[in-house]
Amino acid sequence: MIPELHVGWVLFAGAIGLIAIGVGGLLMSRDLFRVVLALAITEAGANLLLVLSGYRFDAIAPIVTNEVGGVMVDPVPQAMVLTAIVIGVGVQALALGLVLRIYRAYGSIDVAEVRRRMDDDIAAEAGLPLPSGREKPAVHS
Amino acid sequence: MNAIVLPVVLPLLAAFLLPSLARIWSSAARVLGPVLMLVSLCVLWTTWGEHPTPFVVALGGFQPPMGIAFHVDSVAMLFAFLVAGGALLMWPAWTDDDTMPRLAALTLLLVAAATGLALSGDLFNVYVFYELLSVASFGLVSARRTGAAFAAGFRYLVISGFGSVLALLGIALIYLRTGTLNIAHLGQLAPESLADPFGLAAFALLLLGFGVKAELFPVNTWVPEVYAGSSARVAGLLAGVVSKLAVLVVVRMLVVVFPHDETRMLLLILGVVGVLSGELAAWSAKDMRRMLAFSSIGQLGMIFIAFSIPGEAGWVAGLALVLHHLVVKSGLFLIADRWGGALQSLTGAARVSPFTAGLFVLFALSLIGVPPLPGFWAKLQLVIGLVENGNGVYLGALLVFLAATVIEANYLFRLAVAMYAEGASSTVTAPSGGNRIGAAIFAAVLVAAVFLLNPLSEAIDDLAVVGNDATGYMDSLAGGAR
Amino acid sequence: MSVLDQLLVFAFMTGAVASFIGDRRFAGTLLAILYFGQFLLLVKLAPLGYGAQPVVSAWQPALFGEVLVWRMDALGWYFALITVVAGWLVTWYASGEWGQGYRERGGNLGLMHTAVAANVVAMLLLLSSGNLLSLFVGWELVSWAGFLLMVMNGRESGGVSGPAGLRYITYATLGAMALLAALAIAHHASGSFEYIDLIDAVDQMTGPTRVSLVIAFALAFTIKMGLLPFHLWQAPAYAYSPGPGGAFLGAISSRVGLWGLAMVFGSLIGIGRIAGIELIPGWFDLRDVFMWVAALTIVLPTFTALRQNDARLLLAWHGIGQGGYMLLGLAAGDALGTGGGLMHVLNHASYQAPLFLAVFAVMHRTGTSDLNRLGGLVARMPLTFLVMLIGIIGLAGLPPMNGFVSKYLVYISLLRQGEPLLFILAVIGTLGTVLSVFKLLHNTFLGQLRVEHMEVREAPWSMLIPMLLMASVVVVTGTAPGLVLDWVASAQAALGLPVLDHTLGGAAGLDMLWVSGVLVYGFAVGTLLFLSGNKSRRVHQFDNYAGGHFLTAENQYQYSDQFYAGLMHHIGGWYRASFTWAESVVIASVDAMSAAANGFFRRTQAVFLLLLATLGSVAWLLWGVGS
Amino acid sequence: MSTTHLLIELVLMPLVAFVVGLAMLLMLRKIGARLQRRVGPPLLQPLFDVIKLYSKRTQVSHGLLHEAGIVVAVGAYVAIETLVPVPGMNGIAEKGGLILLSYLMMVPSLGLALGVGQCANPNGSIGLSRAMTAMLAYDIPFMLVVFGVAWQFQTTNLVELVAVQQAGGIATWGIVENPLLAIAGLFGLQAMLGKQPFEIYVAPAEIATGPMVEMGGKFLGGLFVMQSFQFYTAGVLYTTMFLGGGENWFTFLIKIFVVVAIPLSVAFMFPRYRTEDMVRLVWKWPVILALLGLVVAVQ
Repeated sequence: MIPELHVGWVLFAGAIGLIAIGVGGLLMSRDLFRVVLALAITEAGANLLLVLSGYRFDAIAPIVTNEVGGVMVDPVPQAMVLTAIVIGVGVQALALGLVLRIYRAYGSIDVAEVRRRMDDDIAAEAGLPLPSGREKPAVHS
Repeated sequence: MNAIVLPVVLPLLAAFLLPSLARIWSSAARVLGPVLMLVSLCVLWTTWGEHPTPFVVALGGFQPPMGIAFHVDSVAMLFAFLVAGGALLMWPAWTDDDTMPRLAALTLLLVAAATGLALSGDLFNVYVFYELLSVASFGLVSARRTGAAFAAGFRYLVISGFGSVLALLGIALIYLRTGTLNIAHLGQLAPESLADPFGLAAFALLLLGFGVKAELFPVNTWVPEVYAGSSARVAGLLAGVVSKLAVLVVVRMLVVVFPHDETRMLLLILGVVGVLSGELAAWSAKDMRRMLAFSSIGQLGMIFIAFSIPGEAGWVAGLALVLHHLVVKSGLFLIADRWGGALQSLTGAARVSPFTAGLFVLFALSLIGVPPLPGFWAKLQLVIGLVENGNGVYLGALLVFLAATVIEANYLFRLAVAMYAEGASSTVTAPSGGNRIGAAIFAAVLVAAVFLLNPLSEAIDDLAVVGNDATGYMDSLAGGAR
Repeated sequence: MSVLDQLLVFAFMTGAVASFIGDRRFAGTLLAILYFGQFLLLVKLAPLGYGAQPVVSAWQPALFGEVLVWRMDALGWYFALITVVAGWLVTWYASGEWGQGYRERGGNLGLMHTAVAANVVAMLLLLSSGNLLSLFVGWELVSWAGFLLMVMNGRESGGVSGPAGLRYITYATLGAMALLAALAIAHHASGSFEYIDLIDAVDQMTGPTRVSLVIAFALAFTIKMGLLPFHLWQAPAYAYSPGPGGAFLGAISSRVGLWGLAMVFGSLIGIGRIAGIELIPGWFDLRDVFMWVAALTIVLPTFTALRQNDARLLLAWHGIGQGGYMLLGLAAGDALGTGGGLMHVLNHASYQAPLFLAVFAVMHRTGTSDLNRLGGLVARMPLTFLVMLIGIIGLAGLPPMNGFVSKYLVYISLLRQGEPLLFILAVIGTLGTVLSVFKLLHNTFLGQLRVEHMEVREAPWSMLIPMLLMASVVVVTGTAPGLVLDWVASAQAALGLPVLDHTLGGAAGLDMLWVSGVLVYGFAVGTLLFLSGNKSRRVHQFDNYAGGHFLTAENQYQYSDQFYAGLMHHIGGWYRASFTWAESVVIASVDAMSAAANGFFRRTQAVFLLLLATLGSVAWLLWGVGS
Repeated sequence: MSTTHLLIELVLMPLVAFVVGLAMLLMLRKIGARLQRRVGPPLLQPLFDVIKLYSKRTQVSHGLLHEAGIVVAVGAYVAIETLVPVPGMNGIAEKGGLILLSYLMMVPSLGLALGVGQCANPNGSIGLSRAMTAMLAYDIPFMLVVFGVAWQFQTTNLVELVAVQQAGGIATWGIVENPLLAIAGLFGLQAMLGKQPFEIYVAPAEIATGPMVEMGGKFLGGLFVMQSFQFYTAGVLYTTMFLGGGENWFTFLIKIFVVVAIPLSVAFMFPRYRTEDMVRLVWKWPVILALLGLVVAVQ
């Protein structure tokens, strides 16, 4: 039992750690691409946690075979995680697409720069003085 | 299977088919979406009449609590109805460029996901539909293809994505404890397995995760720039319809699975801070769209406060506020399509289009809660509900709410007075015909509601009974699926 | 359908007519006739004013399980009478030349008629409200109808009316929210919105609940009435409304606050219970707070009025000050005080409206209400002068006009209760009013006639007749105050207050019939004496000599600016604009909080917040469950 | 009381007031003369003055209001005289009272102010502004005194006031019961009569007699009559409040002449104040005295 327990704890710690790394990345990245990566890492951590929530180390895979076996691993979390991963991939693709578009529009993927340019654009569209104090927004795609 | 799945399935299918269809037969693609909405409305209307009691639809033939289930009761139907109706009125304006089919497809996707969210009786199902909703809304937000739209969309995506992670963590915690994700089943198991810090932590995670879409404080920082950066109709759809679905999910969890004082208090406090921050920020907003965005944060805060009141009183107030805000804010965002710019440019706008200015005043009056407009009755329910509770925190919430209304009246009518100012020439143009008609329809609904207050109030009372009936929700499992 | 229903339907109809054909030439006349119809219906309800049972409306819609009830009692009838007569006469005033002039100046006459009619309807709905819910509905309608009337005058007021109206509506919403809170407290305590249930429940309330109920009610009603410290909105809002509208608002609109307070002091909570809430035991109770607020409201706004140079603002500020007398009497709580306070409502309406109208008649003819650009008009507009003269005597509260009678009752009440300080504050208010209204009269009608006003004509009859009618009310009810005191006594009875013992000539040892009689006698003697002298010869106003040379058309000298320079030299430093300062501090702090909220949405790291919120709420829940 | 009786009183009371008032004017001039070591005018000089003014050939009127102002100024005093009780005659004093009287006494001055206003002479207007300011100043202590007396005797009815004081003898007179109020009242009287040092609104050398600047002939005559009424009324009122009214005409006349003589004598010893100084003075000592008197009265 002890090794299994050990593995379980390690995996739990790993999941938490992944989330922590991801959150750290989200907080500290100055680069949109890194933000996307951090988000991906966070999601991975959450998925791992979800899998672990239904996993039993003393059980067999939840596949219908002719083998007469002991307890099966709960299949629901695994199915869910599969779905979550798929969704996550979709979202990440979308995010990367957006990063690309932003780069084309603003020529930068620096968080602060993009933020400033966005504020300027919105203000310019509304006909307000630009928050950054520039005369007019630099580029429009 | 049941016809009730059609409002989810049909838009979903259409969403994938539409881009191809647009190439072959563009005029068919043009009307496909609105037609589907009408179909959904019909389906929901007839189903509503058929089934007076809640029931469960098992998808793929697995009986609940196994498998994936829809839980259909009048509250769910109402929200599904609102989604279809709202989307119909806020359907993206047709342009002749190639972005249109994509926009229509995304909207269809949004509708399908939102309807699914309203009907889902299963937490993971909720998660999936929620993610689908997110993806669709990311697309819609950045559909204007300006740098600002992309950037706003990206920020929205990051917050929303992180929110999803939190929600997923919450779901994982719940599953770890109970081994099920069917909400009704969870409701049965909750008193033993989730009524502890662990379960409450799961609720907090779910609340904040789903709260991103519901404009819950403090995970609503995306709101102003997304509403300012996207088209007015998308903003109206997000503020008017989508946010309410997220509210529904959270409230369902609150009522069925986590009916504790602590969870209500959490909702209440976040709602109060939301009201304060939203209305205060709107007070000094410089452009109409952001003003409306902040105002909708405040309104959603009020809705959260309402739902945090235990018992049917909370549901009555909450539902009334939800319906009212949906109508009013959607109408206002339609006006903001052309008038969304700097507030200064709207000085004298009433002479550009007296009709639109009149509509704005009407919406503003209802938003503040001037009798006999519906907004007053909704707020009255909230106030009575809060004070009936008698508890100190609820009374504090009441005070904040009242103060916020004063601020609201000031900033809304600062704009209204400016619109009617003499001797100034506004630079704005009158809103397009479609938007004016849409806004007029919302206004007509609002005015009609004044005359139908009695039947409406009865309907809301009935809905509140259903919504607050946690045992009824759980018992629907026993009835088996249709 | 009861007579009340007929009245309300008729009032609605008047509003509908106004909104459809209000901008036609004949509209004013037609509307005046319709208002007269309303007046006749009120006359049909006159038994209310002599102790009859309340009239209930047949229409009682139920919404969200609550019923809206309309029921008119003696108090409501009394206020409604003032409202409808004010509406009638101001519309008549606007029906002729004034309305034409207003339209020519680019004003929206139809909207003004509609707004006045809407105000009348809203007031009637409010005054006949039969429970708290219909009270709130009426309250909000009155507020917003007033707002409409205030902001519609942008062109005439040069854009000032908009901000003034906005300020008003912000205050009004604050009041409405306080009322909503009061409603909620009442509903919590009594389980319904009915007055009767609340009255029953008041005794069972805990101390804090009762105090908060009183405060919530008081806040709502004092804001509407423009009592200190919530008075800042009133003067500009009323002054810059279109003429007849401003007269209507100034006459009666803000008095609904007093109506509400009368209900609170009378039936709903009772002045005795309010006096029972002791702030400093044995020394100072909640009733004293009301009385001191009232007394300060008399003094401070009156002396603000003294400094105004615009006739409209001057009158509007006095309107605030006069509200103080009403509340002072009401809070005094005995038959004399409440009688005086309630009577002052009618009296105030009867002189404030013609005063406003007279000022607007002068504006109509000369184009200005700036007291430094007028003078000597008595020779050109003698009847308008007469109206203003009667009005200011009433406003100042000097015998034999009606304003004196109501103030007299309040004075006597204070005297009997032994309140020298409040008494002297009330007197100071009267003295300040005398000074201020004399300045108004002097600077408009007396002194040198300006060259550009040499050809000014008297106001047309369409404007004069309504003004003279109102002015005649001031004289008649001053001579025979018993006419009004009958109604006041019925209102007192309806409220459950002690009833004033009165005669046709007055009450509390005052008999105005005799006083007016000897005054007429005295004036007759004075006239005889005057005529007994040698015949006099009329001379031109320039047949005059001052400051070392003759006064001529080129070289006029009218003493008007800084009229009370000597007094201001002494008290000028006491004007600190503290309330304006306090208001700006509130606005600035809301601004600061708003900036902070904006900053939150603009700058913060979104994800960081999310994380923080998550950790915070999880920790809070864990702690909450743990403890 | 029969109607005829009342009618006779209504005629008689103003007439007596006029005669006594003229005598007081004479006294004023006599006192002035004696202080300046002159002989002073003969007995009927005030009456002759009035008659002379009324019958002058040059009578300059600035308009109807100018004339009406004089009528009001005189007429209101005629009315007032019927409201103050004198020995044997109560007139209609029961129908009014102290507070009515205090306010009614503003009416003649305001009537005069209207008349002066139409004269369109800036000096007149300046005088009016000063007169109004003075009124605001002295009425505050005066009303405090009125309140104190009314509280002391628990009535505002002048007849009752007299009855109470006469029933109790000198010990119950206002001046004995509450000397502080009596002193404050005297101050007020001084200011009310518009005598030095409070004659700011006449100020002959400064604003050419202010309100009187355009008055001549019967207009000035009217003012003369008004002033005689004013002296009389002030004396009677003070006597009624503090000196127990009149038991009979002999003591009554002594009391009112003494009362009026005090301010008149004081007047000749002082120069004129400036407006603001007068306001400050009147708001300081009389008010303090009156407030102290009130404290005494309330206890």
